[in-house]
Amino acid sequence: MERMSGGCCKGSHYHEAVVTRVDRRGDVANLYLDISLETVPGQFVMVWLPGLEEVPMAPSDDDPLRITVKAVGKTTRRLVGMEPGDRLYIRGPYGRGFTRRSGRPLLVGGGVGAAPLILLAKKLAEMGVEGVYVEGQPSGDVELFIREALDLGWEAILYTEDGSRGYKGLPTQYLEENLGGFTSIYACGPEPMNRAVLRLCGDRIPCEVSMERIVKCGVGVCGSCVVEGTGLLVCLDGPVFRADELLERGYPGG
Amino acid sequence: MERMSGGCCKGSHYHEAVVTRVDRRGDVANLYLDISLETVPGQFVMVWLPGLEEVPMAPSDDDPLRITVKAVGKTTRRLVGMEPGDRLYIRGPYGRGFTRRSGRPLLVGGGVGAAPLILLAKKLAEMGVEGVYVEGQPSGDVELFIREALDLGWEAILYTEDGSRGYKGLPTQYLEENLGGFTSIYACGPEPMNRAVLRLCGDRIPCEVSMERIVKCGVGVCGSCVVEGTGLLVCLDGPVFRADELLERGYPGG
Amino acid sequence: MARDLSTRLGSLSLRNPLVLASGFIGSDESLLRRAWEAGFGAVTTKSLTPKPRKGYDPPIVVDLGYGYLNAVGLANPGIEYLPRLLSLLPQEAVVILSIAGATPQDFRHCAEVGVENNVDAIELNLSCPHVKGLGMDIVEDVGYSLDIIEEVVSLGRPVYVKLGLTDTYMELVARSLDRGVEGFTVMNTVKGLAIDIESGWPILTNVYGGLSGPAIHPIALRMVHEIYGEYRVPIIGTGGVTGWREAVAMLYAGASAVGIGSYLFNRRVESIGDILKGIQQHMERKGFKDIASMVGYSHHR
Amino acid sequence: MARDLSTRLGSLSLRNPLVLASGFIGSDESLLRRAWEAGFGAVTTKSLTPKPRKGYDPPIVVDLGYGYLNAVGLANPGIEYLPRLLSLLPQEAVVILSIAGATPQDFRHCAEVGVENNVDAIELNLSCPHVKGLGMDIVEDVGYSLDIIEEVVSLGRPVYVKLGLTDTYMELVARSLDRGVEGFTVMNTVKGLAIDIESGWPILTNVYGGLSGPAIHPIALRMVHEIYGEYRVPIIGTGGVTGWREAVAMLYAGASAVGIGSYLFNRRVESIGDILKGIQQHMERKGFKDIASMVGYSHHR
Ligand SMILES: Cc1cc2nc3c(=O)[nH]c(=O)nc-3n(C[C@H](O)[C@H](O)[C@H](O)COP(=O)(O)OP(=O)(O)OC[C@H]3O[C@@H](n4cnc5c(N)ncnc54)[C@H](O)[C@@H]3O)c2cc1C
Ligand SMILES: Cc1cc2nc3c(=O)[nH]c(=O)nc-3n(C[C@H](O)[C@H](O)[C@H](O)COP(=O)(O)OP(=O)(O)OC[C@H]3O[C@@H](n4cnc5c(N)ncnc54)[C@H](O)[C@@H]3O)c2cc1C
Ligand SMILES: Cc1cc2nc3c(=O)[nH]c(=O)nc-3n(C[C@H](O)[C@H](O)[C@H](O)COP(=O)(O)O)c2cc1C
Ligand SMILES: Cc1cc2nc3c(=O)[nH]c(=O)nc-3n(C[C@H](O)[C@H](O)[C@H](O)COP(=O)(O)O)c2cc1C
Ligand code: FES
Ligand code: FES
Repeated sequence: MERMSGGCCKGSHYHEAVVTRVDRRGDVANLYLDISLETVPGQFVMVWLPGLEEVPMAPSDDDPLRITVKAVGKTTRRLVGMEPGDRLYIRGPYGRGFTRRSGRPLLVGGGVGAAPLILLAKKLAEMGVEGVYVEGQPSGDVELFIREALDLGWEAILYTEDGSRGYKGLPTQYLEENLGGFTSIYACGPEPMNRAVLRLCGDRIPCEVSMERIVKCGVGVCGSCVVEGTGLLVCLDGPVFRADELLERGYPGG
Repeated sequence: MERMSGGCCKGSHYHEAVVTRVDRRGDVANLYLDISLETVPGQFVMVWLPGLEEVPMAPSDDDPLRITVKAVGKTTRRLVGMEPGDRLYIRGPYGRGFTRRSGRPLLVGGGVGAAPLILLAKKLAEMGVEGVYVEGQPSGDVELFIREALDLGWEAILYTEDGSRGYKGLPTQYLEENLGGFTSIYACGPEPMNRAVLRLCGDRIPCEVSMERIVKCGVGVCGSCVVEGTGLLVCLDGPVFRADELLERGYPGG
Repeated sequence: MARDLSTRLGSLSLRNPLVLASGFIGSDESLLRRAWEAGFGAVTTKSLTPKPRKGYDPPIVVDLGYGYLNAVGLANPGIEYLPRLLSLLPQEAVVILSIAGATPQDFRHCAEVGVENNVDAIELNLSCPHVKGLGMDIVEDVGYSLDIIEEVVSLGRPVYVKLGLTDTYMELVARSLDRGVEGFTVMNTVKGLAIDIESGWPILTNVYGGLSGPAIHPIALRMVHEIYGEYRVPIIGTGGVTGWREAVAMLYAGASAVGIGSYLFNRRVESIGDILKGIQQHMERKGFKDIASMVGYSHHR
Repeated sequence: MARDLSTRLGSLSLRNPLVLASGFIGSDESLLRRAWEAGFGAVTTKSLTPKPRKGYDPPIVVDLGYGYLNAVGLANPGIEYLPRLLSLLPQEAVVILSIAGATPQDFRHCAEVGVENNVDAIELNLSCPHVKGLGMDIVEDVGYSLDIIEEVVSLGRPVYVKLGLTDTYMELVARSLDRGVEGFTVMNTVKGLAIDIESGWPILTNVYGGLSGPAIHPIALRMVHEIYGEYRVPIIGTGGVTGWREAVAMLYAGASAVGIGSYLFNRRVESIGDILKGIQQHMERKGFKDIASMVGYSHHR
């Protein structure tokens, strides 16, 4: 397998990647690619489909590189519909990822926000760290990485909004009830979930949250990914932020 | 002392060097500079005097950097007239220098052509090699490096055209009479001397000659430094050439 | 002793010569505040147009290693956003409002909003190379550019004309000085193209984009040198300043202030402190007592 | 299986698409032979003028890291040197004679000497950015350029017009095609400046010089893409091709052949073998059967 080292393909040298396997669940697909990537969990790559758009994706595995895509618009729809042999073009990784800490971490992922967290769980497990992985989904048929987390020897807990599998409710419920049992919190999910996490953690416990905004340039110049009011850029200062820096800069949630 | 490593100051970043000592003999001056340079003996630097021209010079010492200049035109005249505290601007080193070989070398320098040879002698002496240094000058008052060569523990022989000091005649005389006693020949001097060296050495003995042409770009594109008929460029393929490559390419002298 | 970096740009007093170039984190109030706090002598807004513009779809930038291409498509929140855009800046911040449009009326309207909101200067973006009808087609037409300039100058604020690389910029400079322009921002990007050789596609969705960064530095330096050499006017020298060395060269060429744009690709804005420090150390080493004595220094040689 | 690199450039058959650009080791017969032996598909002479020219004093080049500035000043041995310049080339060598001058008569005279000496094509250097009266002042004046073109086309040899970056090059292309030009060499250097911050002096003795190398690659690519997109004519794509990737991008943009210039800074000419090998491997990997199928490939996307 070709190894795409960190930053190898910034700039005009996109890396051509071939889809080797597709694993589709509802409107979400895991795309396995024929390259590997050195990346810090939480960092993102820019995925370009010539003729369509370029979108940011936080890998859910690094070797081989895997991206986990939810169809929300035209580019992600095309990605979810891909078949083995299809090609896409990648540059990156960009941004700041999660800080790996020993202790007893809790990982809370909502929707495709679970993607960078399962990679983080893998990297933490490689360090000998054991934690709890909580995944929230609208319903059981898009359960993504529970199996993988269990295979790492971790506890893994599923919440579904419709209660069709696992616990019924939101993954932040788990956080609320069990906060005291952990030494650090990592979260990635839709905005309301992230806010809830920030509200629950405040500066009481080391907490990092990956934020999503519309990323256009990916390199900190266009300003489209600003976290409103804070002056922080998702693509350059994030996507992973410490809870305290977000709150200090006036992000609502504290 | 600031260390100017090889190639550090290519391009628009000229290195500013201050003259610390001037040692003038007739129309020749040794300029000692406040920087050092990693260079292979025989390589050259481009020396720029803003408002005047930029000229190639093969250093006669590397640490501190020393250039040995003969006044032949407006820029070299200004250089020879410099005083301590004056500034000049340097980029380089460029080109291919001499290949250092063990054995018993003979170094033949004519005029300021002696400059790169005394640096070569120093480097060979550092390798434990002992050889003979022959310097030819128009007259004894521009004797340059005989003392330095003796200080290296080498035999050093001066030839002057007017016989005012050392042997009367051309340094190639020594070569002609003693060729058999050496394992390699290094030469740098005016064109007729270089031709004589090539004629005497042919492909009978490893022989390298440093050639002089008008160097304008210094980087192999303008063609001004071509060794006529051979397709070889002094600034890129030289200034030091193996005798056999020059002769093979049709340089007259074989 | 650290040298004082304060300087004058025409009628403006700047705490230092670095100016945030238009198009870089200048369309959001929290980012603009952050830029000011990072230490710029002045900040230029993203070019604002009468109506908000969405801009082009990504890819909108290409990192070439020796420069960048961009086709952002003048994405901006529109001139009506100006009060909000300025709302988080402290009183003492020096703000240059960049405006773009298709007609003299567009420019006049935007400039009027600027005057109402008390911006320190107005920069006319006549030279965006990748947006039809809002770009190079304007600046290549000297007469039309002058119509725009007249409309805006009449409002009484300092006006800077942002130049692109055209055959006629020296003529435009001469004639816009006659109209009372205070100075020039030199330069905008140069139209270019990047093709991905793996896919065979032009990388930018818009196909063509504007070249910025190191690649254009020698061109910007030349334009500044030519204009200063002829007219000794205030110039914001912009183009490929990606370190203190290029900033110093810009001042030497004749710029009174130095625009910082592509330096910010992949860099936090706080890192402009390195450029400021580099300039300061250079001044100490060379014995320059202030910025003014460096402006145009290469012409005295 | 190694791919065949032979290709056509208008009426010329080339053993491969690489063309030695004018100004690089092209004013000495032994160097020109060496360039041909190194494997170029065609070699372009240094621009020859009616009389020999000494050119400017050094420094005549600046290495910027991301490009080069040069002000050689059209140093050349004069058109009467042509027979000698060609004397060491084998019969099969493809030679493009580049000529420069101040008037249509100058160009005609030089071209006539070319015809007598049986060159394969004539390239009109209308665009040298650093020599007054022999450069950009010509190409910016479309009418005057056309006068020159008409004189030379009438001699019946394939004529290539070397374009610079002007506001009007698309117009010049259109109108010179009407006059029977075979194709275009795109592009010449862009006027720029470098200042040494240690001494404060402009580095080039001539102050301004022409920017070449990586810095101008995106601009050259854009010009090739625009011209090919509109006219599908033979183009020698020249500008910042410093490896096989840029060569492939040039072909994709629409060039039929690729000019190699600044690549040769500090490099022996024999190293163009690396570019040829890179192109060949790319063709194998991507399944291109010949060079022709790569020409303009980015337009089919
Ligand atoms: C750092 C980062 C990592 C990401 N990682 C993943 C991932 O691993 N998997 C995944 O499926 N998605 C991920 N996303 C989100 C993904 O990039 C967007 O879903 C995608 O850009 C939408 O593109 P589209 O062309 O399909 O949708 P569009 O047609 O552009 O838009 C569809 C809808 O989504 C909205 N939208 C588009 N982009 C965003 C955005 N970034 N934030 C909020 N709303 C948006 C639009 O406004 C519109 O309503 C990530 C985003 C970021 C910033
Ligand atoms: C690789 C290399 C290393 C050199 N090392 C030294 C050195 O260590 N010390 C030193 O004093 N000189 C050295 N030279 C020669 C030196 O570069 C020239 O003497 C100098 O360029 C002349 O410059 P000028 O402006 O003073 O003379 P100009 O005014 O340019 O010319 C004066 C006269 O010298 C002739 N001339 C100029 N340059 C050359 C040249 N390169 N070859 C032959 N004739 C020339 C001119 O045609 C004219 O007749 C070296 C040259 C080369 C190529
Ligand atoms: C992403 C990007 C967006 C830009 N947007 C604008 C703009 O809105 N208005 C403008 O006048 N110039 C704009 N420019 C041009 C810059 O202000 C600047 O003139 C140019 O990039 C050259 O400077 P640099 O090399 O420092 O980037 C933009 C440039 C880039 C790269
Ligand atoms: C040192 C040098 C000399 C040049 N001389 C000429 C010339 O005589 N005639 C000409 O048409 N172009 C000349 N050019 C321009 C080149 O032919 C070419 O168009 C330009 O350098 C862009 O290509 P590149 O980036 O590969 O160098 C010269 C360029 C350089 C750098
Ligand atoms: S996406 Fe442009 S600044 Fe973050
Ligand atoms: S000096 Fe220009 S090629 Fe050697």
